[in-house]
Amino acid sequence: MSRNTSQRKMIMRVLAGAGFLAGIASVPAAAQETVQVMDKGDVAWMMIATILVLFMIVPGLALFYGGLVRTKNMLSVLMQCTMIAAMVMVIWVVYGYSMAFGGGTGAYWGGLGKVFLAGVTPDSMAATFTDGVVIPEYLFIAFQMTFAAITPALIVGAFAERIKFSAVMLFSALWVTVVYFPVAHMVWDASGLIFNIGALDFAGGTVVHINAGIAALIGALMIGPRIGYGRDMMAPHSMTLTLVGAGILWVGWFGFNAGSNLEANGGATLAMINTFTATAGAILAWAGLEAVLRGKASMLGAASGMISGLVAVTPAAGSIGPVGAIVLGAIASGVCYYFVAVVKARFDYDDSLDVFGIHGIGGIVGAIGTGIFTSPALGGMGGEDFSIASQVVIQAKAVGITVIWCAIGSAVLFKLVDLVLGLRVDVEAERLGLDVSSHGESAYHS
Amino acid sequence: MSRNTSQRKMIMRVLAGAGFLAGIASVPAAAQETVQVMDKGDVAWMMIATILVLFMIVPGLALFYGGLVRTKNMLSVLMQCTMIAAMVMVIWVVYGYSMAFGGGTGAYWGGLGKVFLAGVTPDSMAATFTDGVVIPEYLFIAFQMTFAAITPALIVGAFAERIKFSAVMLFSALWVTVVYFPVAHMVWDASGLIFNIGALDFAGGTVVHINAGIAALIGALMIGPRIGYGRDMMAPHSMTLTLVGAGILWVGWFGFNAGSNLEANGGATLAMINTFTATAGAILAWAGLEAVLRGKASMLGAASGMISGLVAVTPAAGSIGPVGAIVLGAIASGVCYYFVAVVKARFDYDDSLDVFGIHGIGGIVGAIGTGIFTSPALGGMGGEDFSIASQVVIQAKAVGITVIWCAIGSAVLFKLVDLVLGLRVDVEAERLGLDVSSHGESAYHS
Amino acid sequence: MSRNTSQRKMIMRVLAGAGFLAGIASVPAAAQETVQVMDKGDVAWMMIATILVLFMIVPGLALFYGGLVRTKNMLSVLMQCTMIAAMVMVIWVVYGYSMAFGGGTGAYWGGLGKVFLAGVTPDSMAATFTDGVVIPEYLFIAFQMTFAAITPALIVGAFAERIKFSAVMLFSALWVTVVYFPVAHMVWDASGLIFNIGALDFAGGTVVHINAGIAALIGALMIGPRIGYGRDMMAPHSMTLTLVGAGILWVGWFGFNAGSNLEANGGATLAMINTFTATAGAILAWAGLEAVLRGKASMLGAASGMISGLVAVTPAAGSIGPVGAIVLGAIASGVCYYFVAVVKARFDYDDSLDVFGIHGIGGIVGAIGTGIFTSPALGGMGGEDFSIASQVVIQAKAVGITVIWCAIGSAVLFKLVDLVLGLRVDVEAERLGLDVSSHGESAYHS
Amino acid sequence: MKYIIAAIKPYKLDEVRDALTAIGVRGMMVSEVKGFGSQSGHTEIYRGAEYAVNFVPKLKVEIAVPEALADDVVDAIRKVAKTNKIGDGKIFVLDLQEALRVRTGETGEDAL
Amino acid sequence: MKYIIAAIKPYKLDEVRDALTAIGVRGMMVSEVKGFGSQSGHTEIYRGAEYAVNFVPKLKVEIAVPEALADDVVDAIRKVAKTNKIGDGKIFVLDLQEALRVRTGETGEDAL
Amino acid sequence: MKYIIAAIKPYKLDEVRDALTAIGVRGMMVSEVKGFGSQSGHTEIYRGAEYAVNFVPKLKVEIAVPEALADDVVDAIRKVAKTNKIGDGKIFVLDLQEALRVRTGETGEDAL
Ligand SMILES: Nc1ncnc2c1ncn2[C@@H]1O[C@H](COP(=O)(O)OP(=O)(O)O)[C@@H](O)[C@H]1O
Ligand SMILES: Nc1ncnc2c1ncn2[C@@H]1O[C@H](COP(=O)(O)OP(=O)(O)O)[C@@H](O)[C@H]1O
Ligand SMILES: Nc1ncnc2c1ncn2[C@@H]1O[C@H](COP(=O)(O)OP(=O)(O)O)[C@@H](O)[C@H]1O
Repeated sequence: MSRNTSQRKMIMRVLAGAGFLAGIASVPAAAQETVQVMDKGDVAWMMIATILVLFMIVPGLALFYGGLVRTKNMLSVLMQCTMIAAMVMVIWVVYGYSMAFGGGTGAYWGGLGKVFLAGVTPDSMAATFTDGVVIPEYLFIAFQMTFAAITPALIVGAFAERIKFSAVMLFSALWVTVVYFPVAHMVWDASGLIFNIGALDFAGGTVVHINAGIAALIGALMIGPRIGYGRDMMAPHSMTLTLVGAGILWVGWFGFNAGSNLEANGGATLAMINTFTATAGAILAWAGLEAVLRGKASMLGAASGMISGLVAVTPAAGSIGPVGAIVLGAIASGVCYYFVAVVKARFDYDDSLDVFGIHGIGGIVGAIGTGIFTSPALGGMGGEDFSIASQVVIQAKAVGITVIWCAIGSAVLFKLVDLVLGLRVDVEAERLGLDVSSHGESAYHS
Repeated sequence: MSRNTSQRKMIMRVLAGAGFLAGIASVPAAAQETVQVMDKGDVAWMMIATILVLFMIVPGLALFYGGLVRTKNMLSVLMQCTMIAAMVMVIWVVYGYSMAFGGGTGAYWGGLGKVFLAGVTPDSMAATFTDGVVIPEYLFIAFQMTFAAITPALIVGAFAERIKFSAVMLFSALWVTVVYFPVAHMVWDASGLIFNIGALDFAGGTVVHINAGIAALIGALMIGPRIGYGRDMMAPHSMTLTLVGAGILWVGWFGFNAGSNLEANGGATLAMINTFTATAGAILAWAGLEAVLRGKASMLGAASGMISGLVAVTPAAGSIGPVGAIVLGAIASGVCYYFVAVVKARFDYDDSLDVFGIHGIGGIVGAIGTGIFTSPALGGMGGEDFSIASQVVIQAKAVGITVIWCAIGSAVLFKLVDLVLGLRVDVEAERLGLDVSSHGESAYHS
Repeated sequence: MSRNTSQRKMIMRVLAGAGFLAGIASVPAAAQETVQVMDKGDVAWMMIATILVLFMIVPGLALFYGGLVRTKNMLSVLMQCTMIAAMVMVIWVVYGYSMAFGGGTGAYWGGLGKVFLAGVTPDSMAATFTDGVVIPEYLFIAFQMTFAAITPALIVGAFAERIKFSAVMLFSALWVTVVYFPVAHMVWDASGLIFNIGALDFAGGTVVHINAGIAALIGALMIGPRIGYGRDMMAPHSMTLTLVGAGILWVGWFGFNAGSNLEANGGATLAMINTFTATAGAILAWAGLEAVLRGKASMLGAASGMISGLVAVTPAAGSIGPVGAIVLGAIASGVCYYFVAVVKARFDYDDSLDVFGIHGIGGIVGAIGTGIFTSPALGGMGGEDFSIASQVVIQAKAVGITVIWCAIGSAVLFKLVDLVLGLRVDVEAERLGLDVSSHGESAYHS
Repeated sequence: MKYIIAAIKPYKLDEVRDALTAIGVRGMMVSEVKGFGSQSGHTEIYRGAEYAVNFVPKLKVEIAVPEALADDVVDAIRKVAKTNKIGDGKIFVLDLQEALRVRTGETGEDAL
Repeated sequence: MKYIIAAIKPYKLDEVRDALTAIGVRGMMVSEVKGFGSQSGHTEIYRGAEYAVNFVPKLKVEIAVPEALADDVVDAIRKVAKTNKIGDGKIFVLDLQEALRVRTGETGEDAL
Repeated sequence: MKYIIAAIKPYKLDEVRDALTAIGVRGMMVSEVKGFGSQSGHTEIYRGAEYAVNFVPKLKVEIAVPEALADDVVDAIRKVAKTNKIGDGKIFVLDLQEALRVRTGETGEDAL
């Protein structure tokens, strides 16, 4: 069991990692021939990684977002995150897993072979990056389920404080079906379109963050700004909760990134240290820029930098080095800062919690940056023949496909939901706040 | 190490699981003969499972409950949860572990052979479900300690905002001694009364939830309602904290449920996925019912559904399938909703935070449901000869014994504590709030 | 893989543990000869332990401290914890790891052989306590990085609510360089000064807690009290957040203590159970003392006891027994209580959040207590020839060296920073609160 | 017209409101205040730091009423707010010169 | 001098402040109040427990003004705070006998 | 009788209370207000969004006093609240027509 992986093997692993589910369909067949080993250390690690991603959703993301809205809309945000996650978990079991990883060999989806998790038992195993090393398929299903559950919840930040609760639920159900499951298949399945162009996406930069960011932008544009946007005080009702949420997101993100390695080995620890250093670099960069440009470093800046860095390192975590990660994080953070504080102000849309500005922009910087910092010349794990130029082109293609698929899909779905249910609550309800008007509750009493 | 567990083995494992400590007493003897293997993957998993259950207590449960009380009683709830947990941990080391799992072969308790953890060293091993697979006994002790610590803390929700601090401490110390340790022995030890009737209780549905729920009901009845109950505004002071607490409970519950498998293998991953899907089903059910019946889905409803689902899947997690879990969660959630929103209002008691309505009722539905959904016809892991009818009868018996033992024990103890210390604070102290009157502090200042 | 560690081996392990990195430098050489085994169970455990220590910093420590300050300074505390952690992580990668564990054989530092983590790859392995058992070096680096990141963040409690943000950043950068890295090398490296006198410090009682406590005391003395100290109401703005932070610290501390074992085996589970029982004993002791002496047990008392117990058991976790841990925790808690509630009031300094009173005093009691409770006569894991008297002398020496090094270093650095930047904000800024004056934000809006 | 300001115990609010609407009062404003008076506060200790909390939480109720209703209002509050325990509160009556309802522009007693 | 007390809708505060400074008002105090009036509240349900929230959040604005400015102030608030929806608020005018600026010791209209 | 309303800097509350009890005041009400005046506020930025916070936190102290004590009260507050920095606050004196202590039914100056 002593390790002797060469750098060359490492980059191959990473490439394999991008489509780590490749092996599942063939497992039953392959099982006849090779010995499959399930290591309890891997199982222990992947269980905790799965739990960590749930922790990111409730209470992590819920608090990060919730703290940023006004008191009167707090519960609506918590509710949306919770309900979307629960709904997508049920959908995942019913047909989502099958659409993404059902064993079908189409370029766009995995077929319906595993609806209702047909045929999966506690003995079913799923392949990892390493030949012959497997983990229980239930565990793989659960781990991937948490990714599917968090992604639509990320989007809600774009139209917080004004969307109808029924609309957000219907949109999310449609969106995971039309956008998320196909893109997950395209990126991570061996038969998937984007996988086959050779894109690197270790832990879901395209599938999760760019996807969510683009849908958020479309949503913000189509739903329109909040009443009083740009005039009324709309400062975060609790920066404390936002920091708590951001901290939980950081903690949980190790499940995301180091968990995407599927095994508890040196590769996972590389993803882990990168998830530390990229984030640290990004925090310092955002706060540093503010200190220089505004004279004051803000806590929301530090938290925003934190998330930018985490987003950017997501696709890169398994293939870059820890010093490269500091630089990648810092760059992504700077770009997001510039976008959120300068560019956004020039346009007239209200992406209330900057989902596009941080997840979309940060995700794109991360995807491109992965093509750069994986280079061994920059301390990355790429092989000797790694070419930054050609990998960047591939990464850009992956981004392009995701953006187009997601933008069109999301626009159609928002329109559809608008026709069926209407997207916005009425003016009185928005003034009163969604907590009371949509849920009949208030967040705080004395 | 490749897995070849058949369904038949699975259900046997489950049955064994219900009394997973069966092996401990015989370990020293058995050690002579069979090879015992400690896998570091199991140790890693069980350590984290143990930590997760602590996380459920502080800050999980403390916040879930604390958010639901009025500001002036916030600290009293946090304090009760913290102090009960600390006290029970010490009691556990002194005589609790021995009473529950001390190696004695009585039907009701484990004797005093392991008071002060006599004879346990870092080399002592405890059996798991699988022959020859062991984990350090200190780990087993710590894991079970967290169960003992959280159970009496669950009860305090019933009489929050009016009980004397000294009374709650004395009651808890007596209650774990007279109710919890014996019931734990009865359910989980191979010599235990309930174990020997063949009841399935994977992670403590009877021992933890029904037990706590019944004690809570008795407590609420004997202590009487809060001043102003049914007239004054008693809305939760922070629904935000309640959701944070609920989210942490969900996250931590994987330690509870998947941890009860004692090994990091396919069985644990089944318990894990069920703990996701049952909860998701339950959240959707409660919120859905509210949406239909009241016109508005509430966040407290979603959180309440979350806990109902978690309670219901606790005994079932290791033996039902993930789709069955969705259904079980949804049913339990619906029943709890009906109880809390309709039935309870007809009676005149003040179970302030619905401990009985959620843990008691949810626990009973889960116990019975385990007898149903374990059936292979419903996707469960039961063997071919599994009979729903006969298993349900066994489950009902287990519930019955627990309810009777707990109800009588709790009633006597409440009476006793009332005579010795008095159960309630005086009217002025209750008006002023327990934080200032009992602890000399206020939760919030500016 | 069956365990047969004798008590004698255990204490040797502990001694080795105190300098657990001893092996790293020689690994490349040794690798030629002995077979190195990386167990995925260890990797899984150490990854989660590392994540848990991050969780202690944000949001754990940030909330524990943040809850204790006034509303107007909340964000400054959250910001300081976050920024210090991020900055130290970058410094760690750049030169910190090398200074502490760079392979150099000086008594005071590890040299510059590993600046920018030179030479470390995902295949590099670091030694554990057990011969031939290794973990990925990236993992060891990340684990130790979290220790380096939390220690300076602990100090900020001493001068909260009045320090300049730039000053705290500069001080922290200098302090880890001049104090933390050298002391870490001295205590944990095989060539280190304190290691070689035979001191027991399982998880960093000297390096982390005494170090932070002493720096805090110096800081509080040099910066002076807050405006209105002793006259104005300065009660915690949210005891709720303080308890949440304390709970997270407890949860995360298992990463600290059981993680310091570097392997997921019986030794880690001993450290785990001690981290439960010492803390439980300490909680009961502080609250009990308050109940007796003041008539009311306070929640802040319980939380303070919790931290005191955790601090005290840190050096001792791997070598004492669980009953001894209860006693050690209770004693440390009592001493800290006496110091904070009685002794401190006699002096005229403002250690705002009692960093010295809890981490400094608790750390010293723990260091000495480790020399006592490790004795097999008191249930500890020391060998038959363990002598309390001689070990206590060694422990006292270790404390003495740390105190002197840290006190001098800290005093010089505070003076330096005062000259360069000034330590305090001006009176108007302090009155207005650091959130608005230093960061341009407010923690709460409606 | 009169402008009546009353300090009451917080848990008496619902009763006071009911009593006032019963006699024809159609509007009021309520705010949380820290009251100082003969009723003593309490002490809080945070670790070593002891703080005397001299203020007691009260609600301040403000009601603009027509001249004719003023005495009834004072009586109604007095009856309902009274518990005979120290800290029951006080009622102050000021002269109100003009009142105006923003929505309609009504003035004087019509505005109340 | 007059002491003017107005209850307004919370989101109107910035407009009211601007309107008042425009006509020469140089100071005011604003506080959050629970308003009771013709505008009805809402119902909240927590599990089985239903609570009628009879009070509506309002802001109370207090302004001490010179005699000459009083009518303008009332007019300004009225114009800006009006939305023609129920609950727009009310304005009350009391007589102010004396005013003093702590910093300078100025009294009377100079102090406003 | 007089009804005195003062806006003060928050950290001056304890001193003001002590000064008032020293001259015989036996009750008061304190509430948190947002003050607007010559003292300027500050700016807060949240990511790209900049908000001018024009209001400054102040405490409003309300004291009903016997006629004879009114001037002393004004003087006492003035002395203690003064820091000579902008934003020290203001004191307003209104006429109080009637006062009543709920617990005892005492009226007039006895009620204060
Ligand atoms: N002179 C006063 N001016 C303003 N408010 C007062 C005055 N005296 C009392 N109050 C208010 O009335 C409340 C009750 O008064 P207190 O003296 O405590 O009780 P009691 O009226 O029963 O003697 C106080 O908390 C305070 O809010
Ligand atoms: N008599 C009154 N005394 C004091 N405040 C009042 C009075 N009547 C109304 N208010 C205040 O004015 C607000 C608006 O009054 P309301 O009756 O709801 O609407 P409208 O003025 O449009 O009829 C109330 O919420 C309350 O704060
Ligand atoms: N005309 C006014 N009406 C009501 N309150 C006022 C008025 N002018 C000032 N205040 C209150 O007094 C406080 C201090 O006033 P400000 O003009 O800032 O300082 P200064 O009195 O030192 O000139 C304000 O914040 C406000 O709360």
